[in-house]
Amino acid sequence: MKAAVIVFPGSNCDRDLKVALSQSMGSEPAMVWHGDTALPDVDLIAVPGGFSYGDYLRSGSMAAHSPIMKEVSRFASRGVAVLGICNGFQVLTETGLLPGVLMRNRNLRFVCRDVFLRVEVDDTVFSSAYTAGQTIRVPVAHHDGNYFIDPDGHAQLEDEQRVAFRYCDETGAITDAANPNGSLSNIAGILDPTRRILGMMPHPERLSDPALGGNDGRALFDSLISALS
Amino acid sequence: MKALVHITLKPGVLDPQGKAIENALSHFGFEGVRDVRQGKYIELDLPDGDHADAEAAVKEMCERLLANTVIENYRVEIVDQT
Amino acid sequence: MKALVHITLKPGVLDPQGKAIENALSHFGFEGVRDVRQGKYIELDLPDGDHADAEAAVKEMCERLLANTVIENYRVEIVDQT
Amino acid sequence: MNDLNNVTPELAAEHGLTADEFARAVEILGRTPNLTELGIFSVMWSEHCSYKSSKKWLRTLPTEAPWVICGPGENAGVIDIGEGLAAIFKMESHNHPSYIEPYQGAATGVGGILRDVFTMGARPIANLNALRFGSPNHPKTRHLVSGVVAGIGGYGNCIGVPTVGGECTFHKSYDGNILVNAMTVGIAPTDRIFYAEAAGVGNPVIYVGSTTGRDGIHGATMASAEFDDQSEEKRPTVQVGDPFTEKLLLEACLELMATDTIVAIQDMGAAGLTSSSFEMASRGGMGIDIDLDQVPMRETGMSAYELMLSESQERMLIVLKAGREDDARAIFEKWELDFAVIGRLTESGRMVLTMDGKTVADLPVAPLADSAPEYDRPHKPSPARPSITASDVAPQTSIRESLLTLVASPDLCSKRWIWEQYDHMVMADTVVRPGSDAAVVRIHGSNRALAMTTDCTPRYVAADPIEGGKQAVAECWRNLTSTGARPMAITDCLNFGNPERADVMGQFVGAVSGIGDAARLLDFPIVSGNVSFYNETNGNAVQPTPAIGGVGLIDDLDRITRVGIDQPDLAVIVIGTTTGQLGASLYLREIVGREDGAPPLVDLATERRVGDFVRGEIEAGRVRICHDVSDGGVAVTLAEMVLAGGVGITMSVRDTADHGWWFGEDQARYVVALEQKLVQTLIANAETAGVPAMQIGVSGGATLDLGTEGEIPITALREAAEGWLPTYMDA
Ligand SMILES: Nc1ncnc2c1ncn2[C@@H]1O[C@H](COP(=O)(O)OP(=O)(O)O)[C@@H](O)[C@H]1O
Ligand SMILES: [Mg+2]
Repeated sequence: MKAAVIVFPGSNCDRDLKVALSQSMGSEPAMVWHGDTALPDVDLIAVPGGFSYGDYLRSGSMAAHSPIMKEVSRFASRGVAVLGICNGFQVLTETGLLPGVLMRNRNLRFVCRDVFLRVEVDDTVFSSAYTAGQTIRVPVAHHDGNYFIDPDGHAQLEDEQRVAFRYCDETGAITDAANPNGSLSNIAGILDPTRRILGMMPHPERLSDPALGGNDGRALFDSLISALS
Repeated sequence: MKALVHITLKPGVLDPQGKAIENALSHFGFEGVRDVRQGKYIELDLPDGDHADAEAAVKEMCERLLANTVIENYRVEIVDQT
Repeated sequence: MKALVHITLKPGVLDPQGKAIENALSHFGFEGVRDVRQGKYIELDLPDGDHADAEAAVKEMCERLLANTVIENYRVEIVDQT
Repeated sequence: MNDLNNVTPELAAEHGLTADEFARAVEILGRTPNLTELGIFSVMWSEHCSYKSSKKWLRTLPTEAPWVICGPGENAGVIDIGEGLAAIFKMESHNHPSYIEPYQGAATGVGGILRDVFTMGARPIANLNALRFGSPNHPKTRHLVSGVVAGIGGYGNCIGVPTVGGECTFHKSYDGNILVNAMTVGIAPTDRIFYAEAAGVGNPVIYVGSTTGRDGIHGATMASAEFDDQSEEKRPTVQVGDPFTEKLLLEACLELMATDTIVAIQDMGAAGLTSSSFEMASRGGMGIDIDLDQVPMRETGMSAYELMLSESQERMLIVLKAGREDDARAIFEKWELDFAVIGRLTESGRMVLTMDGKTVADLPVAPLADSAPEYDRPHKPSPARPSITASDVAPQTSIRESLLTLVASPDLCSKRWIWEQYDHMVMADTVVRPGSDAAVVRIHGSNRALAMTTDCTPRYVAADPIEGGKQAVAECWRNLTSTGARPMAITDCLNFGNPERADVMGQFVGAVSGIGDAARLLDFPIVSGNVSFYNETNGNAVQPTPAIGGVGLIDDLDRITRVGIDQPDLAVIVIGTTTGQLGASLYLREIVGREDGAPPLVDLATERRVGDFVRGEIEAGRVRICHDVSDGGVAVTLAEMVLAGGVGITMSVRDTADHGWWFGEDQARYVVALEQKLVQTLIANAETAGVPAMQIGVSGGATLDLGTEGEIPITALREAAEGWLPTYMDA
């Protein structure tokens, strides 16, 4: 598998994502600067977390208009897999590659902590190494992770089984107490209709190394390797 | 010349900040305040010129960057500098 | 009755958001836009009543909660519901 | 040039210069300074920049060790951590600005300390913060906590440096003067460390970063003046932080540092362009000609005075090798940052500022920078207080009740509400997260790590400045030791009241001597630091608060210890001597309602012996769980261990254990947990080392079973410990 990580001014999880990808891939992804207008030939494009352009105006809004995002859209339309994590998810919604919007957390505070996620689907390139219904532990770290979409859009997501992850408690129960940011229906990650674009607020790259206290994120990268190699 | 832009959430879109303000106000003892909605207010300086042209340009800025038209409405006003 | 509140940064206070918007606009080819300042625009519903009383109450809300008066100015308008 | 020559002694006094200082300025110049020059004198000679009241005492601190590469005097301290790497760190206060505008004050405090560290060539790897707020009942406290925490998070999260630790306590003495101390730790290759010493006549002086506005003019003098009720009126334009620009500045500077173009580099912190230019020039014995028209400005009509005194954030001053301007410019343009050649180095030894083609200031560098006033202020030792043990205080409630009250008290309760607003995991190297003794951050790409913590117990320093000063260093050393790290060096942030008062100055002198003694005996040199005086409103000073930030080295991440009891059947052992010191303890304050008595004595030789023993047992692999004993004594330590790991303890202590045993705050103690089969070895080693060690319980179950004192379910402990802060903040 060949991968590229997009770097915007203000990205700050680009290195973390590179390390996690390299660990699964056995080689390094290409780091592509936001001002570039061409992408190398890749199977996966990863949009990392951080505060692109300071997240001023709206999270992800300015990055969505970077020159490179036109290329990302073009590659995506050809079926190249796209993974957006945290700020990357926000960029993908602002770009229109994913529906809905990530609003300010309901308690208005930044939240950084481990959360539990229920893996909702395991038939995607991102999740084949998980089992649907499985509970995993991964951190979140965001200010604007409160997923919102209109009722029709929501119904469509659910009908098409495009909710990839939901916030849950340790036992897998989807409860309001387990929802760190007020997301509609505890949605933590969603897929596009082709199921080859995933946006998620939690950071699998931060728990892909036992030395950091957990390894549940690693299966996401392993899934990609087995699907795209 | 100045452009004044108001960006507000569309009706029906959840507004966590508005709701938090509403709660806080009632904590402070301000009763009866309801339906608090928080939006953005942006001022820009433009080179003097035709108002209609300027308005069209600023509307395009809103469409392309300033507003997320999936969830937000915008309103543009052009005024002469005071 | 509605209160419309504009909260803007005091002159001279750095506005990183405004600056970033300004840069982004010039990248998009909107030339000549300068001095972009971003503020907040808040709408509140109030029970109908005396405008002057309402204005005084909303000003108090601004002082105590809505605005950070160390760096922000505010402006309150009371309008009848449309 | 003297068109502004209406500078009078009164105007000088308004700038904070005493009559003597003004006379000295006139003497140095051989004439009356103009307004711009007066502004420069006033900030250069402010307490904040000149350390005029503290210098004499700071000189007594130990600053050297074989592993110290650069001690105090540069932007931050530098130590050798092996394998070609150096750790660079410093702590700094942003107290006054944070009281006036908590979000921006705290945010710019973080921004400032980050710049101090990356200006030396380091990539920042972690931030910490030591916070002191007023009484929770004070009407402003909640708003200040909320703003400060959001501001620290807002800046650190955006720039992408994890905030991994700190402290947060409350006391009424901080009602009108909160303390916000921020610390940054960075890592650089030992052969690429950058200093702020100007050299090379003709070399260009470069300004990079954000534009200059009228932000925080007089910020430095404000930090040196006591508050009064009018300060909210007089307040200058608040500085606003722009972490996004700082992120770009960080990356651009590191990129420039990888080339071979920099002669000297220095961030613009307090007193902005003035102190950065004077400090660079004076370190190198150079002069500088600056053309102020070249300074990138955010506002129109700025005067020379304003340009020199502005504290706009996210700016740096660089001396480049002549002819390399274009290489450097290209880097800053790529990162969309302002870049301007504003001056040249000269051999005149003078700072000559021009604007509109006219000379607006002409000052000799050395006398201003090096011959700043220095005072030996009168100081009075604090009165000694009697020691207090269990027999002097009747127990107020049961041990069980007291423990529940203590873990729910504002100072001891969990600070989760705070650290969950900080991204403490970004950079994916945080091995031990907040909520432990010291945080542990991996050195990227290796199996080694740095441990880091900040510590101070102000109520001890108030009770006895010397012992309190020693204790702050000892606790810091102990917290590092508790993770298995080898303590390496410290930075400090000395927060005190008005030094012109003999009692306050006495506290300062005492604390510095205690800190010095402890640092010497523990081989724990001070490599950087900061003094913040005038933390005082209407004559009410803060408790003396010399915050100590420590860094330790871990050679093997597989041998670190953690606080939490996470499995049953482990022996729980207390190491060190317990006599039941209750003076100035939290038990006394929170349960008995008294704030008196002598603090626990710190016997440094014992401290060292016990700590070295514990570290040895960790290195030998016998001890995997360890927590030092501090506030709240053994009982609170055990509660924290049970809470962190989720497994209970059954205590085997007899009913002779009184409230002094449970809650006394004797120093040099640790609680460790280890497999039962290893206990004998540990006890035997302890005996050989002359260190008391006693098994007090066994892990297991879902309660903290206090023996004859009853038991407490972990869930009840958790509710008490986790409940207070969120409940308080939501009220
Ligand atoms: N302001 C803060 N920011 C980040 N972490 C904090 C803060 N205050 C407290 N903590 C964390 O809470 C834990 C307990 O703090 P403290 O009681 O001061 O520890 P100790 O007694 O071991 O010095 C530590 O891990 C500390 O880093
Ligand atoms: Mg500790």
